[in-house]
Order: sequence, then structure tokens, then C-alpha cells
Amino acid sequence: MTGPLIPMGIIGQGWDLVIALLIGMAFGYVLESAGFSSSRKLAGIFYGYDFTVLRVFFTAAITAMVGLLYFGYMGWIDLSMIYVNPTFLIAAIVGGLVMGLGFIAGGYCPGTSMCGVAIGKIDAMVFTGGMFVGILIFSEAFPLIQGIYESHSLGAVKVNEVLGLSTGTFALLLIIIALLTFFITRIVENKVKKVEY
Amino acid sequence: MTNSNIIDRSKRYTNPYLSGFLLGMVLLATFYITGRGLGASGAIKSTVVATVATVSESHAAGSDYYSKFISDDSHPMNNWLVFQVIGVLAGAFLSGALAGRLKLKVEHSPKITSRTRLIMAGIGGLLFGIGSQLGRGCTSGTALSGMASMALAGFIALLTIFGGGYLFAYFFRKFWI
Amino acid sequence: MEFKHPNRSFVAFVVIFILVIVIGLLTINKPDLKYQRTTDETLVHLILNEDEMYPEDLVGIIEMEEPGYAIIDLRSPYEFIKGHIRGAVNIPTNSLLDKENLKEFKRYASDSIAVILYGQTQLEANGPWMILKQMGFDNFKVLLGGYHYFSTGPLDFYDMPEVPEYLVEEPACDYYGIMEELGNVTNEETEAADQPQVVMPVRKKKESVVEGGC
Amino acid sequence: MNKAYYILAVFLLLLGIGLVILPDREHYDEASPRELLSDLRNPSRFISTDKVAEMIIDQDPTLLLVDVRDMYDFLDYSLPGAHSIPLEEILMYNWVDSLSYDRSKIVLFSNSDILADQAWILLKRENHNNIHIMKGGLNCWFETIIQPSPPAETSADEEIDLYQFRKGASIYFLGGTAAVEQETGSQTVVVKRKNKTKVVEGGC
Repeated sequence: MTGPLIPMGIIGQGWDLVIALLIGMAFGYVLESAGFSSSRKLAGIFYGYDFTVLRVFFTAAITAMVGLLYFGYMGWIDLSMIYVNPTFLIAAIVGGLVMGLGFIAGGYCPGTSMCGVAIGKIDAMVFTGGMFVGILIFSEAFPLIQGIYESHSLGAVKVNEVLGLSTGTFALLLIIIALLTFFITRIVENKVKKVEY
Repeated sequence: MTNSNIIDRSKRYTNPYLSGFLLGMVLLATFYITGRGLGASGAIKSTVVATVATVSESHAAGSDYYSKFISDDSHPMNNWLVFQVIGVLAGAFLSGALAGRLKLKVEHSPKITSRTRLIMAGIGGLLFGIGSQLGRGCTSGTALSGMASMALAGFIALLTIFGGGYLFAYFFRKFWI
Repeated sequence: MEFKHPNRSFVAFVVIFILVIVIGLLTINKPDLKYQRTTDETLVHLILNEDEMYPEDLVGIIEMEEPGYAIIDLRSPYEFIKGHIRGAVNIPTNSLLDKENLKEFKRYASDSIAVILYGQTQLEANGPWMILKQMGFDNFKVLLGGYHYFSTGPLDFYDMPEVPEYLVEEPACDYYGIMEELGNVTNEETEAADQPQVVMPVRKKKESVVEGGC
Repeated sequence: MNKAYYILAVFLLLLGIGLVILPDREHYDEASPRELLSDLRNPSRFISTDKVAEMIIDQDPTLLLVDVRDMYDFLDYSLPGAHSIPLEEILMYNWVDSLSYDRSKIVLFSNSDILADQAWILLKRENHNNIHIMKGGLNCWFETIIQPSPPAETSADEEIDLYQFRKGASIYFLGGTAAVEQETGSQTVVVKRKNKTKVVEGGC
């Protein structure tokens, strides 16, 4: 069976939401069991006392990327049908910085705040509420921001195309970067004073 | 804090690399099934849009931004993401229950009060909400899924979110350590 | 360190993942036949139109017994026995890509022997010819008009009409003229509006064909 | 540091190196030569001029007629409702969407069927579905639909029915819809044609 299954019409519309629920459960379970429901653990990455986020995040991205590339190579999945997020340069950079500020202030990101909500973290609930208001504000102020939101569109480009590398080379490069990061963060973590939380 | 304390805690959470690997598998399965990655902020956006549309339908239809998601009711991913986030809540609850982490509390650094922490969380959520719309997705939707599919947007999001975090980390240090 | 020992299940998971990939790579169904040309390159070749064999030239080749040519009959063995072009080898279309035939084709290519493909009609040979062309066999030509024309039509250089019958892609009649002429009989007004206004002057000389052709 | 981490890191590196050194397999999504060859022998790749005429008269919304001849020929004469995509342009990016739209029946035609067949093979290799060739092309169209020759008086009923259908269709294509309504027989004949076998194809 060549994936992706739903766009190929192999799985019917009725099963969509059941699968969404199951995938969500797996996602939530893994995030929570990794400790992503704790804002202080998440914030650790910025102060060097806990790099769990980075490890989980990098490992996940690399596993999925390598898996996707091999699946595509073996013809199990049609890579051309995989959604590639479009790049709007200015909006992406400004949005990312605002998210970074929100991350350090609130200690969560949307997915992890959901995990926090599920196990009863009140700060996570407040964070989610804040996010709700934030999206509301954004939507109301959209006419003001529209210019930034839609400027510098690069289309759905892949990073290896921008860098002029082949997919495989870029994947290898990213793996090496990730392994180095894992190694360095381990040293940093050992040097930084432990924080009790 | 004693050494045994740390080892004790380490037993509570799964090995991060194993978690990452499993998360990667979940992401891979999501790509295999839906052709898109995971997401979280999209679900909240759907909730916002739905709420606004319920309160004042004409306002939602008139707004440039809401109308993108209302008129386009054949946009299945919105609905999909809502169910996925419900799944996240259920999965996280299950994991928390199994590990005995279910407890209603405010987690904060001993140097600040719960109140400060909640205010900061609210502000953070607000900023994250705005940023996720501007950046067309959050850490899971754009950065993680985008990296896996090698989208440029994913790497920009990764660098700016964490870069932004490090940039502002100094000013917020007293809230965390 | 918080996590000294990656537990066994972790290593097991990773090993399984790698095994899946390795098994996948080993069982990958490699296409045994490969295209040497992309569709775009093929299209460029098609437009250049170099690989057509005119029936009257083929007659010359057979008469003179010119070396460096092979003729392949793509029809069924039954049709082949009933009659075929002199010197032709019978390779029915469905066994075109059999191993031994491909080996033979490669030999032709290395000996730079031009191979002429034909079927009952030109259309019958067109598909096989295009497939081989995309696989990089440049020495294959297709016989215009097919066996049907070759066995029944006039093959003399001097006897050929201006537009020989085997050029099947030539319009058999002046379409526009006919539509105009017949259309006027039934309905005068709509016809004029419906038809595109551009009339190519080239068409004029084809009018002689109209009377005989359609 | 634990040894297991080194082993895992090496695994990951090996996978990465594997991605770099694996030979290119970009065209795996194309139809292989063998698939193409077997597709060639599938009679459903052709569609008769009668069927095309019927679909045009019925104003079948799924029909997409594609004229693969060059622009001059198209401007000179083409089938009603046909789109012009010359063979040279058939692979161009701007046609991909309309040529891979699943719900339509795409019918390629040229003066005969050679050009259409060439376009068909190229598109088929790129895995387009629902693509057909109008058998015999416009030459056959004129021979069978526009100027049908009457059958011998002794021919079978089917053949006479076919002739009547073609006669009606001819009037339709020459004179517009008004003429068809005059020709009372034609509409009923169209219905009768539905279960017709291929016994009575035209001469082309």
C-alpha cells in the first residue's frame, strides 16, 4: 500500500477521526511520559539544566525524516504528496521570535500545554487560555498584520533545495549535527548547577 | 537534594532518546496515514473560529482571517486536528495516571509565587497564540513536522523559536531558576 | 546523569526499525527494465520525426539487399505466416520485452543495425516503437502505413500521389471546407459564428483530395 | 557514558550514510516499460468516434476532448468543445492538473490516431489515468459521423440503426441543436445505441 493513505483515498472519511484520536493519544502519551507536561523541565533547555526537550525533539525529527526518506525510497509512500509547509519569510521569523518569547515566559508550547492540562497543571490551563485569547487578538488585528503575514512568500520550499544539497546529504548532515548537539548538551548539563523542580 | 532523589526522578520519565524515537514513529505514522504532520495550535484556532462564529456569525464571516477557515468548510484538517488534540489530552492523562502524576497544582520556581507564575503563563500563552498564527503553526505543527518533511519553514521555526527563547532567557531567569 | 542506561526495549525498537528498512531495501522491487530517456527528451525526439521509414524506401532496401537493416513483424504468428515483408522476423508485440529479444535488440544497437518495426497498421507498431525509444534504442524505425499499406498500396516513387495514403496524420479532406459546405445546406447562420475565422491558405491545394478522399 | 548510546549513534550515522549512497530512484512512480506494453494491449484505451459523438451530443460533463495537433490545425477545424494541447506541450506543467483530473474522461485526438497515441504513451508513462484515444481521429470522424456512407439495403438492423444515429449526429454537428430536434429519429436512436456491440464499427 502506497501512502499517504488518506489523500490516496485508501482510508475512508469515516475512519479519519478515529485515526486522529488514536494518533493524538499516542502523541500525548509519548509527550507526557517524556516529561513534557512540566514547564520547568521544558524551560530547562534555556538555562542548561535539562536538555530533554532538545533530545526528544531532535531524535523525533530525525527518526521521522530518515523513516520518511527510506519509505519514499522504497515506494511505500509518495513523497510528492507529503505536505511541505509554505515559507513566508518575514512572518515565519517574526512569528518564531514571538513564539520564543511566549515559550520562555509561559514555559509551554501548544502541544505540551495540552499534556499539562491533562494531568492537572493549572499554569498549563492558564497558558491554553492565554493562547485562545492570543489567537483571538491576532484574528481581530489581522487587517493590520496582513501585510507581514503574506509578504516574502517563498512557496513550499525544502531546506535542502535552498542550500543546494541533495536530500540524502542534508539528512546525513542533520544527523551529524544532532549527534554533536547530544554530545555537547550532555557536557553542558553536567557542568550547570542542578535545579530542583 | 540527594543523589538518590535524582535517580528516583529519572525513573518517572522515559529515556528522552526513547521518547524521541517513539515520537518519531508516531510522526512517521501520521505522515504515512494523512500526508501531513502533527499539530496542536490549529485545533485551538478551530476552537476560536468556532466560538467567534457561534457568538457572532456575521462578524466571523466579515473578518478576513476567520472567513478563511469558515467559508472553506471543506478544510478537513481543522476538524482532524481537534480530534487529534482530544486524543492528546486522553493520551497524556493515561500516561500521567499510570505514572501517578495526576495532581492539580501550579508548578513554579520557589522564588516566585503561584500568582506570578500564572500571570506569566497567561502572557506566554497570549504571545504563543499570536506567534503561532503569524508563523503558521507551532512547535509541533511547523517545527517538528516541518523538519521531518525538510520544509524550510520547519527549520526557520525551529531556529527562531529556540533562538528567541535563548535571546530572552536572560530576562526571565528569575522566573525559572 | 539522569539516564545512565538506555533500557533494552529501546535498543530492541531501534533494531526492529533498522531491520524493517534493511528488509525493505532488500525486497525492493527493482524494475528490470529502465528508461534511458525522460518523457521530455522523448518528446523532443518525437517532434524531430527522424525515425520514420517510408514504404518506398523500404522497398529499395529490400530490393538492393542493403546491409545494416533488420525488419521486425509485430503481428501475431498466424498473420505472419499468412504473409509478411521479405526478410522480416516475427516478434509479436506481447513478447517484445522478453529477455532474449532484448538481448537481440542490444546486439542490433551495438552493431548499428537499423531495425524497422511494423504491424498491421502504423498504430500497431507505434506503441512498441515508442517504448523501445524511451528505453534508449535509437536504431528503431517505424514503418509508415504498416503492413496494410505495404501489401496493398502503390510503392513506386513515380506513382505516388502528392499526399501518399500512408501519411495517416495528414487530413484526408479539407475539414473546414466540408463543414462550411455541408453546414450551409442545413443551417446558414449558426455555422458562420461557430467556426473559427482563421483559414490557412495551405489548405487550398488540398482541395483536389477532397473530391476523391472523403 | 554508556556503550549503547555509541551503538545507537553509529546506527543512525549508518542510516544517514545509506541515504547518501543509495542510488537514485526518482522515477519509481513511472509506469514501467512492461506496464506500458500491457496497457497498449488494453482495448479500452480506444474510444470510437460514435461514442465521442454520443458524449458530445449528450453534453456529458465528464468529457474532456484534447486536440493534440498544432494550433493552426486546431483553428482550422476541431471538434466542438475541444481544448488545444499540441503534442509539443502535452507534458507542460500547466496541463498537469487538467490531465490528471480523475473524474473526467479525457479523449485525445489528432487527424489520425498516431499523434494521439504518442501523447497517450507519454502521459501513460507519467501515470495519468482515464486517458483515451479517439480511434481513427478526425479522418475517421469525417468518414463516419459527418459523412456516413449508407449501408447496403441487405445489412443487419444494427448497421442501419448505426447509420441513422450517425446521420442524426451529422446533422447535429453541421447545424446545431435546432436541427437535431427537427430530426425526430435521432434522439431515440441515441438511446438505442447504448447496448450496441462493436460489431459494426466504421471502416477506420
